[in-house]
Amino acid sequence: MSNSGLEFPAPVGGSHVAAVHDPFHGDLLEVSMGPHHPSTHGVFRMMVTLDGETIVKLKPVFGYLHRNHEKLGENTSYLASMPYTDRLDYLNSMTNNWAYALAVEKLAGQPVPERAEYLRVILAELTRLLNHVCLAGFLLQDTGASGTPLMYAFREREKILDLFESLSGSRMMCNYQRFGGCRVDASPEWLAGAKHITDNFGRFLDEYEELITGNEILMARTQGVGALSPELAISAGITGPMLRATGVDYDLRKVDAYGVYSRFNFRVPLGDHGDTYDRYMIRVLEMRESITILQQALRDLPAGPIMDPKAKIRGFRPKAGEAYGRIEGPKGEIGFYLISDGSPNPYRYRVRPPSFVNLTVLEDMCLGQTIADAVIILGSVDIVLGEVDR
Amino acid sequence: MNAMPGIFAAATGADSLLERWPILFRDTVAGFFPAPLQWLVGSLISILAIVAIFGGVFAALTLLERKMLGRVQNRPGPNRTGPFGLLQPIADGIKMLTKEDIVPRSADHLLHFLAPVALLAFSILTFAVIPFGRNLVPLELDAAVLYFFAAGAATELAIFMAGWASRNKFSLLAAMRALAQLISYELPLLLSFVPIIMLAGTLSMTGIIDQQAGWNFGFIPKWYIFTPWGFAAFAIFLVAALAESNRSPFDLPEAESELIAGHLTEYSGFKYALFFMAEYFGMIALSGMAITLFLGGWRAPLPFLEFIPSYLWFGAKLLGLLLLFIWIRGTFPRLRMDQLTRLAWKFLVPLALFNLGTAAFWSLTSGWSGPLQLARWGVAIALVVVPFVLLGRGLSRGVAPRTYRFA
Amino acid sequence: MLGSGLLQGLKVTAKNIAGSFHDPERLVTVEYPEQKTKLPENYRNFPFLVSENATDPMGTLRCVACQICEKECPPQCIYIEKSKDKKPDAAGKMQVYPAVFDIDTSVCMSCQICVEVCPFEAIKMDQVFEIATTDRFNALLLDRNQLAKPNSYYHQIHPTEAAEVDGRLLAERKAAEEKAKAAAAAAAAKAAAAAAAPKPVATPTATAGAPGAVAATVSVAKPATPPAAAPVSATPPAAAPAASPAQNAPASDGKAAP
Amino acid sequence: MSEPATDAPGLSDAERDELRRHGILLTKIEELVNLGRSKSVWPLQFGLACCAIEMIAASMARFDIARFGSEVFRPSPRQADLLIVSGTVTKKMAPQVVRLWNQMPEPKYCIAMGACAISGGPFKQGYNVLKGIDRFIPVDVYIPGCPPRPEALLHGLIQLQEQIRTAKSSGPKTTRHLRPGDCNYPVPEFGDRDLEPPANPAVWQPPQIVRSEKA
Amino acid sequence: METLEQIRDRLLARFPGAEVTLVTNPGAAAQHSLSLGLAHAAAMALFLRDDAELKLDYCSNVTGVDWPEKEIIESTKVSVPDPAGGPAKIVEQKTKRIQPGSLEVVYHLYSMAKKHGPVIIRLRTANRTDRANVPSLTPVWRSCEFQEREVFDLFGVKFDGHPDLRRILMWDEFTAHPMRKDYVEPDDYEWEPTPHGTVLDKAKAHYPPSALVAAAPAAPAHGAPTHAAPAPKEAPKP
Repeated sequence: MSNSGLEFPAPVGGSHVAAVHDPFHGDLLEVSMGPHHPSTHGVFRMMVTLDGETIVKLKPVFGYLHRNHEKLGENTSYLASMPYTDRLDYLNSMTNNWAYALAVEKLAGQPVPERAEYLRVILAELTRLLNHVCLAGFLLQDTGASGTPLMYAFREREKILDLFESLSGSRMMCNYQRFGGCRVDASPEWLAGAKHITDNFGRFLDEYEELITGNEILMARTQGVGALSPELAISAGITGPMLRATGVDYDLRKVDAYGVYSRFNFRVPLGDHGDTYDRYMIRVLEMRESITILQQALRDLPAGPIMDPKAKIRGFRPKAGEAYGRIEGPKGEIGFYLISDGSPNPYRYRVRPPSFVNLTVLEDMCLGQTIADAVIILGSVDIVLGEVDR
Repeated sequence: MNAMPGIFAAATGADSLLERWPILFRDTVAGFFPAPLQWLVGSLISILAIVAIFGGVFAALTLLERKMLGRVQNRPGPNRTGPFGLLQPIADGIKMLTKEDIVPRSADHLLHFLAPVALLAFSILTFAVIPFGRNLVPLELDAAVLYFFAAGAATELAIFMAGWASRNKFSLLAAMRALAQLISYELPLLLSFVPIIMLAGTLSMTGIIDQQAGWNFGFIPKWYIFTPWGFAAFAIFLVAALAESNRSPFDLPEAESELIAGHLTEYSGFKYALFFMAEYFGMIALSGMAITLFLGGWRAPLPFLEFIPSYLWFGAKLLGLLLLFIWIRGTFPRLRMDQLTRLAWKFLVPLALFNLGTAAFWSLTSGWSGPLQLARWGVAIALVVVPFVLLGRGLSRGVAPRTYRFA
Repeated sequence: MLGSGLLQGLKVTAKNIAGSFHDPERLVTVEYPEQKTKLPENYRNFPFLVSENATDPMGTLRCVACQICEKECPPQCIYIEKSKDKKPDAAGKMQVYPAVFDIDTSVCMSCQICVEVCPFEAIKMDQVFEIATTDRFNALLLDRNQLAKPNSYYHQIHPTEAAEVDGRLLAERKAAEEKAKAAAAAAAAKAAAAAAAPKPVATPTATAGAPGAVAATVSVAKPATPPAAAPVSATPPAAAPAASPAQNAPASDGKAAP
Repeated sequence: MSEPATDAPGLSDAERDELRRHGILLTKIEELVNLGRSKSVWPLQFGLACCAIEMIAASMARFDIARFGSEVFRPSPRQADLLIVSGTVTKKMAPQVVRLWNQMPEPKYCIAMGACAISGGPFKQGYNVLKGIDRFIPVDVYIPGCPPRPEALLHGLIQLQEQIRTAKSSGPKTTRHLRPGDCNYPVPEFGDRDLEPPANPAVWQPPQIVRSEKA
Repeated sequence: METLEQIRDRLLARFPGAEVTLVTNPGAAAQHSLSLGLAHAAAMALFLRDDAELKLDYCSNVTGVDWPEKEIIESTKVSVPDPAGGPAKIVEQKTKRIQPGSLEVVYHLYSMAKKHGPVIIRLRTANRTDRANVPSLTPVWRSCEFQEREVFDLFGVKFDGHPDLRRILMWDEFTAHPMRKDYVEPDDYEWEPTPHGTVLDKAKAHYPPSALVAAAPAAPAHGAPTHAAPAPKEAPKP
């Protein structure tokens, strides 16, 4: 079939859609699934060129929530940027805090006491549960399940948010970690509450999987949709559950073994098709692993100070130099790259956002699929606009 | 002593007062008018009755849907407007009435205005032939079933008119989807009631209901749903009815998550309310049809329950079916367009055709009795289940739960 | 068999429908205006200024307008103007007080960093969240009178934290008084020794330059010995506060001058 | 009905209460319509940032905005009557928000939820952040907080319902959609550094607050 | 993983003409980096990715850094011979030197195959105005595509060979590069209730002329509820 003069710009990813020329395929329909769209998880825009319902070209457009996080970071002190990290990926404030605290501690060579390290692992795994439950809910909402799975997911999320609120003071914006430890110690009642929620979470997951995982409509909608090859995933810098769904074994908790993760034994689930169903199942299996980590961490949480006594809150001036710290956030590798010139404000404050980089292959996954699939593929990438646009 | 059953009989028999009062009322009112006008006044009264009752049922249905969806999702649903939220539909109605009606400049004004009107008109037309009670049939047609599906089929035109007229890319996509979906589900809908016409031998609704009179073994009513081919036909009819009334999991034209609000994107205020009303009327009409064909219309399920008036039985069965629709809406995600049409053409139509065979076998072997009766049921059930399993395996070939390795 | 997954899904939703009528786990709604969720003690919304007693909130503000919170506030939503005169605070020392103390609640991100860095326990986080207004310019810019709330209110919303803070303040005040007494006793001993020394040199007993006599214990403070507890006023740039603020390490105030 | 119906001639409030005791309910069409409108406020399914997650949480099982008749989050602006601006309005997004506001049919209401929508909030000094949505569209209820709790959103919604219920169709406090004048709010264009015009003077009239020079 | 010096030597051996310098990181993290010359940058990156020993197949982070012109005052000790024959005095001579500014792009490379990293490479542009070009590494690592577009959008570094170099975060009609140190934001400071420092100066432009003439006697603080323009106050001396 000769190219009918309608030049389809070859997508960078290399997966080509042959330009079909026959009378049925008339002119293409350029649709903007614009900044205001029910299922783009916030203000994200996709300029989609449709041939009937099949997607021929998809150009993502960002910037509608570019809140200048890095410029503000360079004009305020290190401590003042901590509450801003809550608003990066506003579903997982604890992991954002930890990534920023880790980077600054690496920059200043600041030790962290044992109990604080355990508390950080507990809170990060609780955030991972919260994020993956929300993802499953939003993914089902995109496939059209009128909110029921999302309501069950948010019912469990509220319990975890109550934990964060009673510990740090705010449901979503915890601002809990400091350079060299944590701000508030976890009381025994809080630890008992956390233990209760972790033990019951398994029961909720079983009921949730019973409702969703075996559902033929969901399997038909998501299996084989938006497949991603391991080589393209590695080259495109995909990290997190999306990468492990393609079968690449790369989990920073095992690779970097930061914090005290080396003391817990847990497994890393790997998929082999790399399609939307695998991405959903990997996150469900990761939730079960997080429950085992939480139970181990809650069991042997040591006593002791939660803040390094020599750590300074105000007037914190790390020596000139630079540091890149990264952790395994629920959406992938979230990293902070800081260049300090000795003054209380960082010279360069850079956030490495996992969902922004994971979107690089959105076009390659969506080519040839229908517009209904593009919505689910975007949902399975699990983006949060606060982090994508920074 | 025997007077007691008399009164009881009077109150319960086919011609008890409870049964005949609507007809008495209509005839007395029509009586005031000169003879040539009487049939006109009579039909006007029944039209008014249908529109009033089912307008109220529509309002109650919106509230029932929101409260039932709430119960599915662990929340109580609207309960602050009036006691237990009963005035919520009235509040919605008032707000919709007093809303500004925006017509986009580039829209085709005539079609944009006609679409909701046409959709509502065709939906109400189908109510003319549904028997709501023993003698509560608005229009006694002997080809009633044919009329019902003829009127029902016209709604596709109205939805396409709405999608096309609003000159909006998303509603254009929705209009294309609506056409493909409604036409491809018209076939299983029609094929699923052909065996009933075959066995009942008549196209008129009252005739079909009369065929389902009586009980075997004293308490199992002779409804068509309690026969193997009848149950299969009922299942196909239900799935096709879901698709015809654009209900989840087949609400592709009005798919919130993909096409904003589908063909309704450019409608605001009262026109949007008309679309809402037409969708619910379509749902009520199809449920009424399912009740008449499979669940014995207004017949009571058990002999000693005959004293309850027939239209209450019709109401109860209607409520049951509507709750089933809402329950399904609260649970299932949405199908994709190609899966939807593949389900219709490669699964439902072949199954419906097989069902014709089983119904034919069923009617030919009606004479078997004793041990042959068991054989008859066994073969009939096999004729239903085997194609279902084979076609089902073909449909879900690439789709299966997976196991995962751990690193 | 096709459809078994669908039936399982229906079973789960049926369990939820039935459960919502009797099982509290299946009906989790808190009907907001009538029932209210019990806020945990650590909950924080917008800051408020702690005043010692309820009768005269403006007079007994703990805040000494040291403007540390104004510098440290991430979105810079606090505006303080020092007063020119001074007034005695709880411990009797003459302190500056804030003539203007505004918090713009339409910018505040309720991150409680001002509470963390305040050396005088003068600002705490409130728990009032029902403050929806129709007028943005006046209602959302809280000034000193709207912010000041008594210590008893602080005890009411954050009981354990308030008790701990009061304990620390009392301990600090006691320590300050002992030191003042010890310093006074040492000064008296030195004065006696100086008096016993050669008579003719008349010891100049000019009253101390320190602003106002320290109320209860110290007699006339000698000009030579600096007042024992230097008033912790972060008068920039060099005055490193002697009494290290309770919470955090002595902050070197060489930072950005206002 | 609690306010004295000063402008309406005829029955004063006391007489109306007297009649009500005798079981006669007297009301004006306008109050009935306002009551209907206030009890069924359908918000637009439109979320910007973190406050959108709290808005979603408010529509979930625990806080259940459905009780107020508002769980129908209509995706299309044509069927929505309430625009909850939940999150940071950046300068790149401002034209879209104003266009959405223009597409909504009257009577429409706007809630500015969260510090960012009211005044740019913590991101106020950013170069791409609009300092509050009330520079371009009129806002009925401001809900401060970063993010405000779901109950705070419900409290704001109750306040809005109260506003709608007591809306007047004539006299000084007529509701916005009945006032004369063009109800189309100009959509700002993208300039080379900022939006052209940076604010809509018809809507944005800040009072003058003078701060002194500080050391 | 080999040390950075070994990598540098192998690079120099492999690409004789290229200049590869080791940049030490004085901070506690001790993450040193290699600064690559622009001529062979793309080829060296390809080598780093495909070398069997290194296999750096994952480019995690691409960051733009703006180094504006800096005035460096070097005080060199010069011994000035005393004309009166006394001992030579040591005099501090301050020489002002303008260090030319440049834009720098930093790449953090990791290996998913061998699970080691990070190897940090830096590319510097010639200057900040007309010759701000850097060879794009998107053909080598696909993850640089969006991040390089962001560096172009916010810093103005033009990437040669990038498949689709457009603005990614700011709107297309935007002309400036906002993350540079010398960027001036547009002025919308009409309502600033709590201004400090630079924000106060910008807010002053919107004060009525009467308020700017700070001669009037001290008026009561702003506390007046109606926010009418209170009479101006002169600044309280610290």
